[in-house]
Amino acid sequence: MPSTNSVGVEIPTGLVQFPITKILMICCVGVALTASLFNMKYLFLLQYDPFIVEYGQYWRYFTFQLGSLNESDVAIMTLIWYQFRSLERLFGSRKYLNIVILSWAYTTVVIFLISNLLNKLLPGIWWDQYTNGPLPVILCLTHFYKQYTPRLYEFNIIINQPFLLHSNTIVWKLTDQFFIHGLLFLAMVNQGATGLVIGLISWICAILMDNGLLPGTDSFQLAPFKDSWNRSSSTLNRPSAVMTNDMTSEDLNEEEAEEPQDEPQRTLGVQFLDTFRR
Amino acid sequence: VTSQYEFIQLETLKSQLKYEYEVFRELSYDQNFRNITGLKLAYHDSKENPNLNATYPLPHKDYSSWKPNENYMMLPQDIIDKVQDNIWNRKQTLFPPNITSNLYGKINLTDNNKYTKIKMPIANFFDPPESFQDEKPADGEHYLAVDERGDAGNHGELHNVSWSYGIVDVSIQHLDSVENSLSLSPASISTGESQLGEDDSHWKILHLNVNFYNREETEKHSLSTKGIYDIWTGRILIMSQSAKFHSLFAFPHYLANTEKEFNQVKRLIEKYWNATNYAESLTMANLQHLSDEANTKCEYFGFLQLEPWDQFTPDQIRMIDEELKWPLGRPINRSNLPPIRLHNALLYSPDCGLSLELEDVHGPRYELQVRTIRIHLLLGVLLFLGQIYLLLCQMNFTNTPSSVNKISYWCLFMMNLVDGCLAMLYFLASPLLQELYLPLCISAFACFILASVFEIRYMISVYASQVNEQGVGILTLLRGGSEANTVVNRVIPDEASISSSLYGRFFFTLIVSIFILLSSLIWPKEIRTIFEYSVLVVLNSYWVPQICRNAVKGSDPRRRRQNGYQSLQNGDTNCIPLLWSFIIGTSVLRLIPIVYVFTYPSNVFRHDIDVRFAVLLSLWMLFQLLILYSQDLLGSRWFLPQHVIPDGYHYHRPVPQSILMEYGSQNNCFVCPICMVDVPVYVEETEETHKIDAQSYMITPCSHIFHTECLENWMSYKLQCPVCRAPLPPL
Amino acid sequence: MSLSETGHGRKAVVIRFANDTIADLQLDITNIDPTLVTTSWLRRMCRQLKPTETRGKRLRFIKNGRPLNSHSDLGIESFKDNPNITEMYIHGIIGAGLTAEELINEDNLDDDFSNTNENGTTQAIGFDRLRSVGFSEQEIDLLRQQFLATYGDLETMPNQQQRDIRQLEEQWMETGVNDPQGQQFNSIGIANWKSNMDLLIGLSIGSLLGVFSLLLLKQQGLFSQRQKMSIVAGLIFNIAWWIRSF
Amino acid sequence: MVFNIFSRPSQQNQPAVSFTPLPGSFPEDNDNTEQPEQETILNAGVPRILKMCLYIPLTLLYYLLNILLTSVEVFKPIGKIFHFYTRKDNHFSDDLGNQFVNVIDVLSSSADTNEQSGYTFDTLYNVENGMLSKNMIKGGYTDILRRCSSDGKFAIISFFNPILYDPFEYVRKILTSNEFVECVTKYNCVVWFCDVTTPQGLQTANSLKIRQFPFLGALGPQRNNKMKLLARVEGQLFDYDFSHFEAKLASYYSVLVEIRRQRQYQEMQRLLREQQDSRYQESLERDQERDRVIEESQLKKKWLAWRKSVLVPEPSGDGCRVSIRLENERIIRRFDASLTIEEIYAYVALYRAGLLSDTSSENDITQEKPNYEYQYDFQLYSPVPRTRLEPTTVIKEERTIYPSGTIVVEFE
Repeated sequence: MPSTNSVGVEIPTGLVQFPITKILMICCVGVALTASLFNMKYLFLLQYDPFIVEYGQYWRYFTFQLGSLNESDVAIMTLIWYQFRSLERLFGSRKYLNIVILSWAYTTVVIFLISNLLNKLLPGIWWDQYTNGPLPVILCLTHFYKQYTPRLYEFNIIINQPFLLHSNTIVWKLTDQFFIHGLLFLAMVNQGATGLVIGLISWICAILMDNGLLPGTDSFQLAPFKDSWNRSSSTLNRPSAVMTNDMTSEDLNEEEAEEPQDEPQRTLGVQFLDTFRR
Repeated sequence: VTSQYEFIQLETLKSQLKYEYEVFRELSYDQNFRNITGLKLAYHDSKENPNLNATYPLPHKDYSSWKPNENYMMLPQDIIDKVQDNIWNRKQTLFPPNITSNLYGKINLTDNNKYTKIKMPIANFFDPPESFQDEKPADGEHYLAVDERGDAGNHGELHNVSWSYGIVDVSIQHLDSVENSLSLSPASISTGESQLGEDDSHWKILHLNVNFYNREETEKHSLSTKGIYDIWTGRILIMSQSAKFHSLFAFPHYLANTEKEFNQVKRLIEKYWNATNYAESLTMANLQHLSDEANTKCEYFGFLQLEPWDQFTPDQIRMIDEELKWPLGRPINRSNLPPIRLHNALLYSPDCGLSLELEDVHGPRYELQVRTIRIHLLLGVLLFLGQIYLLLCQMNFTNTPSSVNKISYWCLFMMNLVDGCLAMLYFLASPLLQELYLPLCISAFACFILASVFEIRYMISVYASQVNEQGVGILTLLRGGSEANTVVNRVIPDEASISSSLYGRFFFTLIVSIFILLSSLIWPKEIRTIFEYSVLVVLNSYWVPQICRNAVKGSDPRRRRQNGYQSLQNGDTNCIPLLWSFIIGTSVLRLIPIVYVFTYPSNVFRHDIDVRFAVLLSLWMLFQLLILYSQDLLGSRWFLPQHVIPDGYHYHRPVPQSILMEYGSQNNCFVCPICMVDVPVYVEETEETHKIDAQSYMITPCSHIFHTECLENWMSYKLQCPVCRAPLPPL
Repeated sequence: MSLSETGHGRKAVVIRFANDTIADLQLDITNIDPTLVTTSWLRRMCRQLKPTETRGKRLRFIKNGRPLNSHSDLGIESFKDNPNITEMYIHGIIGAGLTAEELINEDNLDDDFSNTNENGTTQAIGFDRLRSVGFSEQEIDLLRQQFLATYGDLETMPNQQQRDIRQLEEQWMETGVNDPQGQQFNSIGIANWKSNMDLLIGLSIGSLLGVFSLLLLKQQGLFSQRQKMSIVAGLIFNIAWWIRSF
Repeated sequence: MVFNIFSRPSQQNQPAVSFTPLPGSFPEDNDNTEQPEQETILNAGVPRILKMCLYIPLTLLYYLLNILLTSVEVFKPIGKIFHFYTRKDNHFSDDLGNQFVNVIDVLSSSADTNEQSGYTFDTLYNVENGMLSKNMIKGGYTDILRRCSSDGKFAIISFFNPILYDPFEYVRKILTSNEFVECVTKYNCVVWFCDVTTPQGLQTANSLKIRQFPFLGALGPQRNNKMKLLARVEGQLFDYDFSHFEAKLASYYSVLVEIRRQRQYQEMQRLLREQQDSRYQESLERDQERDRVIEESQLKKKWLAWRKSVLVPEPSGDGCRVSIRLENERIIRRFDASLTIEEIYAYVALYRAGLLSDTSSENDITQEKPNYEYQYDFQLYSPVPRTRLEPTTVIKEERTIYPSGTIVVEFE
């Protein structure tokens, strides 16, 4: 096996060369933080009853996905965005950005149509509650994730002696993507029943997008991202005298971490104070 | 309750209040007050006989009927007429139900002792026990002597208002929703809104704090009262409450125009009485408070009339109220909400015979006020972030010992002091305003990082590089520093000990300055303003120490630096160490808040406007910047007379014969340890060395000889002698 | 016994050996034609004048940090016509033993060794150059780690594009007299831009996000070591604030 | 019901306590009997309380988890609907070889040619007749590594990502460029392609820490026969010229040559050793052969002696009369009809060995049968209808020689 000894099964850590993921994570946390700072969290609230019916604030359809209201949502979403850096690697930064914007647009329009249709045509049912936060966009991307990243390994969890069931063991088959599945399930359940419904809708939306019914996955290139912003250092024409194997900064971090401490090992407390003193 | 005496005191107060409550319950619209403390006498009675004692029953008083004239009310007739005619309005228009706000305005005294003073007795059981033995408080009551009341100013405010024009600030809180902070009955109204505001649309109980004082703030009167607010007509009646004036029971009579209104208000008072369990929940603190109020203050009636909000429909108003209380994005336009404004208002004191009129009293709704404060705080945070960025650039610019050496420690210290104080103020203020907890946290955090993390780190490096300098400060400069400076090489403390000492010093000065700052708020106005102005001027002259530092360090004018001696003074080690962006940026960032406070009329801190001082301060800052610029342009010592400039340590001087002998080098050359090349030296005694120019070599205090370039290069790294590591005086 | 005693105008090349037990070797080249003075000439003179110390051992020469080989120019002409310098110092290194036939073509041994790393493999830069001078492998690694520890985080200065460590080493070795921005290398840790930015980022994340930043800490590779420390500091600040608000 | 669940484990260890000691076991000495009593009194109080207060929360937790698990179990079938993702995976399970071929087909479908060189992907990399087909190895990543580290060759890996905006960029710009072809031929590198959306592709990409696609990497063997990533080109190309990549290969080439030499040297050493071994082996076999032959001949002799002692003497009367024709002489002898033909074989063998005549060995009495199975080195045939005489058949049944007949001895 190649000398990079760690048989890294999961994708390279850190956010080097993953600009879109970095921006998304920062926005996810930053927007929620500034909204609560300015006490404007209600901008992301979407309820059919008071706002759309009485006040007709249709702009809420555009904002309800931008920020999430409760903090546990922010945490889960940030972790999911971090896990989706493999998508950015697959799509390439610019296409990934376009896909995110496209899926945001499609899910907003679809939810807008469905909710208005439902509430206007069938006066009986009243779909009042909506999710807040980027759940639809994320579930849209989940479809792409599951479609294009294969499963590397599977393992079974066997639980025995559940007294309610007649069969004495339960077998769970999990793949290497179980962490992301867990997070997604948590994100959906966190928003209650509407979370599941909207999740399903956006998932179907993604499937349509993927096989062309909703056009644009390849042609939509409006996002302002220029590829040269994320040019990997390996394509730069550096003078050939440079050493053989150029070290991306991420490796440096790793090197730094493993670098043997030649001076006597500073205790944790001293290290902690040194970050401020020196 | 700590002693038997106090127990009895409390019990008698409770029983008296309960009795009066019973009496109040029997009252009907057309009945006069009977035996309620403070309400026994009407104005007419005392007018006839000014020193009539308030006893019940007065022989010829008609207790069976009630008319709104001076025979029954405690108000003189012209006050009653003025209130009925031009203060309170009758017709029902639209008024905001929720008027929690802080109003500011002007107040002027109409007349001082035109009216007779109604005598109000204070029950004896309020007085504290003279000696330990007596068990029972005395009964009966006593009157404050008239003169006592007249010149009682020295130990309280129980005197007439001696100024005619002043400022008033009224803070209105609704009692139903807010926890009852009145010291009288601490029990919080747990029953919530519905119970008290049962006919919510008509009557509301308020709690008001009215403070009025003259412009010079020498004489201050404060009033914390209950009030009832008639939403239909916008009338607010407030009456002060104390041991000698149980005004709670007088609300229905003085406020109601009709029988129905009387009963509604009466029911409201009863509900309030039961909800707060008024009598039972009294404590010694309340008793003490009531007796202090009675002894030191006048009792006041307040008749306030709000301005109607008739440009809104009722449900719009309700939506506005809901949105302000619990923002959900309903489409109200916050910016053009009218402020709460008192159309006109009158204060009358029955027992001091005072009447004052309030004019142009207005203020934004409480939530709007909080919103503006929040925005100001967050702009403040932006300023701090800007300051952090500039500081980081500056730190990055001067990253060698020699350039850090040129930064003046005190300049940073003053900046650090201001930031530290701000951090502490934010830290202390954060629990005060519950809604603004988060912005205050963030600004305290930003301030704290700026002050205690980055500035201190920078000061540590500055201090570390300057620690081995002998006292070559501005003082030696001014004294014409000619005396030979002895070489004292103290041991150079390492950075860890420096940092701990600096942190200690930083927190100490911080606590002291915070203490002074907070205590200054209580000082009378003119002392406070003088203190404030002087502090501001001092703290804003932080470039002065830098100017002195430049002068001490001495740097060549820019012209010479650019074209001339580039080879000799390598790099830009010899110009002003501060980045120009840092200098201008910091000055602007630190001036903006001060100018805002001094010039913007309706600023958040209610600071009075003094444009002159603001202009003066900015001119002073500009002056400092000009000097700095001139130093950069014309060399840092242009303004010092020639003889004053200490020549510092002369590196280029002839080599004494003794050193030559000691090192025994032939034809008086030394090997320069840095570049291993021979250094011809100038020695007085031997002639042939005379043609060697002394500038080409340097001799250190520890008598080691180097080439000029080599040593200067080395000194830009470290101010230590390369051979024996003795500290070197700067160039 | 510097040259100046033997009267004015004399020029000498002084060979100073690494181990100071051997005295400096003074070669008077006043009247020797500059083109003659080459590395091989120096080596021959050393062998003649110091037979005992140099017999059978490898001889290498260094002039201000650069190893000399057969065709490197010693700058004799400029040295000769510069009035006020009378001596030029060259460091001589007596290396390991050599077999007879290697001794004979020692000069081109220098050449192929030094020039092998000129043309064939890329010209070794940074501390690798020291390998040609006879530094052992661990010494070079130790030097590199030491250099990385002190100036390692210099390379991500705001205005500099990401430069790799060997360029920095090269520049550090070159910083003799003429490096204008010599200041870059003795920067004080406190004033370094990257460390300050790490501190700022870490503190703000730690204190604004509180416990969630712990979760972020768990993801490897997201933060550098210094950022992790400052996140913990921010967290302590956050917890202190929460306690105070009780 | 709860109690019995919990009591079940506790019951198990109860019987041990009241377990009747086995007969003959050591009598429990009395001191440890009192000691437990004290303990029981002491620990009866404390752990009982502890057990009680721990008891309730644990049971609650147990129930909760159980309900949770069973509910998840109930909802399991819903998970089935996501199976259409896994359906896509199954057909990847086929072996890495034709995964490689699939990638080649997809890449060659791009059919855009490089401007300067005029090559298309297909002309170069077609599995059968592509120019560089000999440089390609059909197989997985591990095969490539093994092959390259053993042969000491560069391995050039290219990752193909179908869902990029321009997936064939590297094909157009690098893979079909002149420099690349020269480089591959010059350094005789192994070329390998892989699609990222396959499990193996993803795993390799992760282990090479690739951060952008498409990717072109060069791996070179190291001394400790691991492969090191020498040069990498990832993400979109702007003005990248291939010479940098080649320079890195060149700079590593000397090391490669050295490694190859080392490998050949090792190979040579191995061959040398092998030859030595084989020579040693042969010599070993030869002398084994020799002593086996010697040993065998003794065995044979012993067997024949034994066989002679066991030989049935010639029956006087009615036996079957047989004339045996050897190369140059004839023997006529009678055999007992009930014996097997093996008797005739033995007789002929003894006769040829000349043992029949000497009677000296008559007297060694009971010669036990050496455990050696004698192989007759000749065959007996009956000429008229030419049939081979099986030693195992009984003489009586062999029509051709019973009651009389002739036998021909043929030597193989």
